[in-house]
Amino acid sequence: MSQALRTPSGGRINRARTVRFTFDGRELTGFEGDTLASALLANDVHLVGRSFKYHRPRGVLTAGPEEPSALVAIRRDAARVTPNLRATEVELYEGLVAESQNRWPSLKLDVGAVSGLLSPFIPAGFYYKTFMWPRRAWQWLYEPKIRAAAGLGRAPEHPDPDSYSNRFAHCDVLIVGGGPAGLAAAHAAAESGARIILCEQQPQLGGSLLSETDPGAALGDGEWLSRTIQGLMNHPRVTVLTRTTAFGYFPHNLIGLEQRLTEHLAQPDPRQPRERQWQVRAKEVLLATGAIERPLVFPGNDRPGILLAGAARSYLNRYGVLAGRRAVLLTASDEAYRSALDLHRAGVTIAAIVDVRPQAAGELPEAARRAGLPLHTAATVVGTTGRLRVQGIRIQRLDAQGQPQGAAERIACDLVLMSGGHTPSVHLFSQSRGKLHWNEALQAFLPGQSPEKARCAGACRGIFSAEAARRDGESAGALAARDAGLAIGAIIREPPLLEAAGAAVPGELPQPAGRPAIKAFVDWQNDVTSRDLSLAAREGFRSIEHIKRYTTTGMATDQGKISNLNALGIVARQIGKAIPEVGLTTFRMPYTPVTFGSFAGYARGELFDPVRTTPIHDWAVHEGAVFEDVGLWKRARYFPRNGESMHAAVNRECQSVRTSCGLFDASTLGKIEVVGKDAVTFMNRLYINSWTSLAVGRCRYGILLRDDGFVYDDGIVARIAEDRFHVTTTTGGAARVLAMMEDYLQTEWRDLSVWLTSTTEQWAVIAVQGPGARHVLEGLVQDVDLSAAALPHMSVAPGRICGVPMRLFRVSFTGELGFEINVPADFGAAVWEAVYEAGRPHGITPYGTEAMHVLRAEKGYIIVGQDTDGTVTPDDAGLAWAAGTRKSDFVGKRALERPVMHGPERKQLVGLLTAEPHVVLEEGAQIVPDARVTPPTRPIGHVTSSYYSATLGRSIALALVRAGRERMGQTLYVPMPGGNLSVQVVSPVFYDPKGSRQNA
Amino acid sequence: MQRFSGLSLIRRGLTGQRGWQPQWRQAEPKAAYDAIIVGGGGHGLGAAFYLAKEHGISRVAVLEKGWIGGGNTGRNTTIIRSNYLFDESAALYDHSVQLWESLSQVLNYNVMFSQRGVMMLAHTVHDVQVSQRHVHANRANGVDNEWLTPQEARTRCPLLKIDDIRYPVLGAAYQRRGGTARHDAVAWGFARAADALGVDIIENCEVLGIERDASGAACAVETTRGVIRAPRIGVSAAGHSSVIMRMAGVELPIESYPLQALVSEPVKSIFPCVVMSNTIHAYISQSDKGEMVIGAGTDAYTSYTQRGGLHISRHALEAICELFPMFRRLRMLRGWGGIVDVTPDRSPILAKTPVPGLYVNCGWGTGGFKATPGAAHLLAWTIAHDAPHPINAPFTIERFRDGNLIDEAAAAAVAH
Amino acid sequence: MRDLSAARQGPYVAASPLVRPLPPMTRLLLRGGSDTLAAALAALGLPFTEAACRAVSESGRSALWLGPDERLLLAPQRQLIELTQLLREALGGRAHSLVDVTHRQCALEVRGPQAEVLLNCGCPLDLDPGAFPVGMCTRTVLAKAEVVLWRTAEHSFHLEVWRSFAAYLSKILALAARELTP
Amino acid sequence: MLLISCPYCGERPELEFVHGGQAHIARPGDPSACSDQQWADYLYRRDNIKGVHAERWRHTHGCGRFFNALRDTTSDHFLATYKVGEPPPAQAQAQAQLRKATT
Repeated sequence: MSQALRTPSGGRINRARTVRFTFDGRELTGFEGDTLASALLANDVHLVGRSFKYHRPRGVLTAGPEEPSALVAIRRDAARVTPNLRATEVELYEGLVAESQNRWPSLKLDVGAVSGLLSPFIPAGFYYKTFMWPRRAWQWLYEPKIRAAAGLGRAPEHPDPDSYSNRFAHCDVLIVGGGPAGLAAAHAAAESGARIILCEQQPQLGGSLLSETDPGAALGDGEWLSRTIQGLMNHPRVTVLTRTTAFGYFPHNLIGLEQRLTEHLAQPDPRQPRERQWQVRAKEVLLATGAIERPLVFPGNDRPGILLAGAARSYLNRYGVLAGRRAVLLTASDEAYRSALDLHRAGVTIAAIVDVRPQAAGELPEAARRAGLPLHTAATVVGTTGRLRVQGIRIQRLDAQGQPQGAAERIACDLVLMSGGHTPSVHLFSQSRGKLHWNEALQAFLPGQSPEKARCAGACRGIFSAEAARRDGESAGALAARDAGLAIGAIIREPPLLEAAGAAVPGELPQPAGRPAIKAFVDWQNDVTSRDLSLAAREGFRSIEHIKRYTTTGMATDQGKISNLNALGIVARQIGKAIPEVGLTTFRMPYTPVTFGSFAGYARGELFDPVRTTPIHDWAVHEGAVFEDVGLWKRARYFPRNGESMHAAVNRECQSVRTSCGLFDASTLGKIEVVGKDAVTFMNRLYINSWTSLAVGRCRYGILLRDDGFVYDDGIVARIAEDRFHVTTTTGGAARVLAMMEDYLQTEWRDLSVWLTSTTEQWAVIAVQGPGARHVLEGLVQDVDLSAAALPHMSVAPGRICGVPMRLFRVSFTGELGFEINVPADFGAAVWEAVYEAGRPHGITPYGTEAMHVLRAEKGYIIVGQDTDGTVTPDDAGLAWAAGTRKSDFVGKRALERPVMHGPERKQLVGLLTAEPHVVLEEGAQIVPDARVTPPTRPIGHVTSSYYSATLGRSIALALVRAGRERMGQTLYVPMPGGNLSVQVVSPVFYDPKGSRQNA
Repeated sequence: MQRFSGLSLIRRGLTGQRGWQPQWRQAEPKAAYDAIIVGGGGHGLGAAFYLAKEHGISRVAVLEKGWIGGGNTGRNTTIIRSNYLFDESAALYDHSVQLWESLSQVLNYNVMFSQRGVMMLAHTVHDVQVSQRHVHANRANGVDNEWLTPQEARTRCPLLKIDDIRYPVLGAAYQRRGGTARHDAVAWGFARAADALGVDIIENCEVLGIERDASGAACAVETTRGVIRAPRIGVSAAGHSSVIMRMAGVELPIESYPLQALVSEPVKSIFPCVVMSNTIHAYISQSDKGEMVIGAGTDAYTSYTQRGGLHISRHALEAICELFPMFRRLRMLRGWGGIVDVTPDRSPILAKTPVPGLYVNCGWGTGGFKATPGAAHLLAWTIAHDAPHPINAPFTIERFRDGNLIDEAAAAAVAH
Repeated sequence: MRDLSAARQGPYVAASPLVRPLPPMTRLLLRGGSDTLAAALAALGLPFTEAACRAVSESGRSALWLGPDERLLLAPQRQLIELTQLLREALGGRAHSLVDVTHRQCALEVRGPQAEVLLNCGCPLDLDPGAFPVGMCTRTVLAKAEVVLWRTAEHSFHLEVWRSFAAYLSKILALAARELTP
Repeated sequence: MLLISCPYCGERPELEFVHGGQAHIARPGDPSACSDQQWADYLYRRDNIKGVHAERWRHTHGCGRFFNALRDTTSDHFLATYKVGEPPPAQAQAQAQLRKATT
């Protein structure tokens, strides 16, 4: 049986191209231009999925993105599995593999369906009332069971191999929706020369017109659709994006678009991303998002074979598919009669038209009568039959009060069409924070004013007929262009008045009193029934937001597109309020679900964040360095030789620095050139140190606080000229220190004539440290006398090295005789290699950040961010000596004057020596004064830095300890899982306390 | 109070689930109460419950501008943990975790507290130092927190990618007692239990002013539903704390920022615990319903719009896709924003105020949900005793003047 | 002793159709008041304008407006000493800051009819010629890197990027270029 | 992502800016003359206005300038931006008053 329900002709599918696909392993065919849903229906397949809670058999309900029931997983390969896709949106391609979800062992025979039998005992919110005893059982029994049952499709378990992309775009007018209103709007706006982006979620433009057998007739202009589309496609200022959903309306007219590029292709081009996420900034936004048909709420309204009337009409006219052979139409509006008439014309038996209204006198009902279709007015549906497919409905007459009376009549059918009227799609408008107001005639919320530059046109503001929508779009388009600042020629017609298209009052169809416990569904996917909503109201939930959360209505993957208004109607009746008084739940982004990958876009792997490397990086890679991430930088942590452990490598590196010479890449240190006649004043106000006395050519260790008094950054500062400082910062602090400086300069000290320039990346910085450093450089450096007399510790001199201009610093972060060569970055690699070559006779050894940390710790030099944590003052860190004593003010000074900032109980930086010299403490380990204390206790400090010092042949540690400096010599304890370790408090300077080596 | 149980469900199931009473009354405001709580979130409702249950003060009104639980209580990612660094914080949050552990039974309302474990990833050497300091500090102050190697982390969460990523996972701090709960249920459970003890829960009642008597003490609140008198007024208004407290002339060191969160479409159970990465800003767990619940960051600017920028949620999903590349094909179902009230040291204020009879509970920033029962319990205590409980004694307003900050943010100091 | 004065090595730049690295050039960052900037540009033979986000070029020398008190001066390689001299004399006692940033950043050229589209893969600015005309220049962001973007012709952009971001930036552009139909 | 009008460069996307907190909080000229409370207020106390609020932005990835803005924190819409040292534009403040009155 192949496409048994396909019409012999008609529709917009390409009958010349047969497409093969499988559903749950069953091989089927459809045509190019089909959706999975239309192809399944063509093959008379109505059972497509199972519902979330009761595992009820479910079929296709709609023909669009509002579909709550027909959800499937599409599998391209093991890694390319996408769950929860709507069959009504999935475009058919050759070899498509679709699988149903949330069923076991099979779709037809689903064990989960037993929950349906339990349904009387598991109403809305039942889980809040039980599963509480015994207490622990929630954890190991109930929750696992609930979790096993929950969820719809399966998440893919392999990394997604596809790529995703991003794009920013700007336009004068963004038009959302390519139906009659959107197309007309785009056309009108384009005439003004406006830059336009038109996005349409479907593969083709046309919107509702695509479901007309003759769009021309609907518009009274046969050529309009094709002509307009052609015009837009060829227009240089118009960008048309199909398969593109506007998913979110963000502040200041930023709209998020998701464009699906390859999902509809059998063989996607591997270079093309699967999806592209657009961020469009529009001067004006025009929403032509159409309307969504509303189902009717009656017992058993969820069986496969029960469709929205408009959907069935789409399947017939657009896809050439008969959704059934014998149909019943349930309606409360004239519009839905079109479906019955079209299906009748196509040869479907119309067993009945059941119109809830007392009478149906319009043009369309008359046409139905003329066609001899059996028409029952003032009637309601009280039940349906059938299990995996609807087999019949039971209707009952309504008396003058609208109450069911008399005997129910059964009508056999295999297709039920229902229509409760249309609900304008105001989602995006509402996201823009636009106000909605209730329209009694349309029984719908309509858009009012938006605080953003946005307007609506067509069905999304209640103008339903194609022709009226087109005219509405035309004027709206011209107005949008005008408001975007363009000259418009078109005369703006008055927007057409809203037409009172009949609609059922949202809520449940009239039912006999004391009716049996049959389910009338409001939210198809989450299995929320009218009884659940009544229960929530009975339990005192009044806010619609509470009812939504308690019953989960509107929280399924369709986000209530078809259920919200009916839910409102039922609640309103239950608590005796009018619908607008009950109010509406907030519309949240996204309009339809959006792929995570498209948010991430290019940001993955090495492009997740920039990888910053220094000019010497490649050399380090070649030397087999192991790197660590510091901010965005990759820094060489150590240089293992022939399989050395980190420990061994670091010991070796440290020893060479102490005994001969080490080479270190310090290029990542932040550098700021502070220039101007008030430079010294600026530095005095900012840093705690005094700079007035710093002579040109000399350096000083600077400490920077925030105005809260805590250490923020530190670094060597060199005076290059009277009016010029070369300031260095920590690697991580480079950007924030510069920002802080600019802040004070631009907003507080605007009296100062000073300018700042980041030179972090201008200079490659090569540290040469160790007793042999001078010998290594002697052969390379020009124009600088390296002698201790001419270039003492903490001084700087301009010069050249191997003909390359440099700033040569005589500084040491290791405690050894040391130099830091600053050369222009492009020369960094060459100079580094030259120094390395020259150093080899002297046993020069490259060392990494780990050895650097050990060496500085041996000298008791702190690392800001490791030995400080944002709660440490200069005095805590033992750096009070650095403060300029005669300065009336500097950043942080006032905060330091608060008593608590120099109380006796403050944590102070000290050294620790373990009783057992080879035990290396864990960084972050806590410190207690008494060996006997056991948790819970309040430690008096913690270890900030801890290493094995090869030089000293034992472990060393720095720690912040309460009143630490008074505890010199005391024994304290470090509680570890294995027991306490005893440590002795000592000076934080472990090596060469006199500093004779660095002054050598 | 109508008792909830599996049996009651079955019994009422036989009669079409009729006969359930409202979970709380639609109370009309009375002229006066013994105490008023401003703010009908989990914190405020819980405070009213504990006032009635533990301090015998049941003439209490909870005033909610909109619908209860509609603020941050219903807008967060439901993560619960107590492995904070400083002893003061750890004590505060662990007090809460201890109350969570029996909350369903105490309230006879299943709040679905699930101790699935919270894993906080370390991606850099500096992260490792900070995380291990937390682990050691927690071991000392009696809060469970353990260090996992990257492999151990992946064993606990098999989908986690630990290498071949921009910032490889170097380890993780793991708290077994941490987890998640059903956020709405917390508000409703507290409301129902408080209501049963006589507390009036008054929704759609916005506070317009706070009146002070001759002595300067707070004595009444003006609301959209009239003036309501009470000698003790507790303010638990999260993002709106500054606005409310200013009505009584109290200025706070607080700023309110938009915070976003989002969920994916529901998928079958696949994610066993909570995973957080403060370095690349990823916060993720799976709800009982099957949705992946993901926390994004705050926007840079203060705002009361309950709406954030697209680039913020993009950033969050970049991080999720980097750590869990199989989730790239999942889809965002729903995103939303809350207003978080942030203090300079990222620790809350839970204290008496300079105005007699006025108490404040605010500044929870992004961490308020986990603290719900604890904050509620301590606020009730502080109101009942007109003095703080030892646990919340350090969390004063004055600490900012005196410099006794409890700086959890700074302690996780930025990399060197 | 080796002479390395010619041993320059710029950062890695990923190749892609629309993107090419520009040859090394001299870069100076000049900051000061309007008079100072005017005097400096005059000395360089460049017209002065206070108009924001505009670049001026003359015989291989360019001055890019980066801020009201900030100009990025670009000139051919090996003009550093000459230019510095020139400016020192021209500016004499005027308060200003002149800093050599020749090596701090490098330049890429993005050229082709699709240059705008390519840049918009990560640059949030409106690059339509109407909004970003030839001669406009500004600091901005591209993906997660800061760049100076300068439109030198309808289909040609000059990008200045800090050297450690060059690899990242060029890789993003190369990746995005794959989507563009040649 | 907001659209922010830099007084120097014109309208630019938020991605180019860094928020600088509440505006018009001057650092006390003589800090040592401040009480602890006054200093704490300077450091920490913020109006956190629900409504029109003066704040600082820096066009960090643009011209690098700090400037001030009036923004309504209930809608995130800007009423005005102005340079450091300038008072909030009068007409914008008038609008602000109007808003306050009407809301």
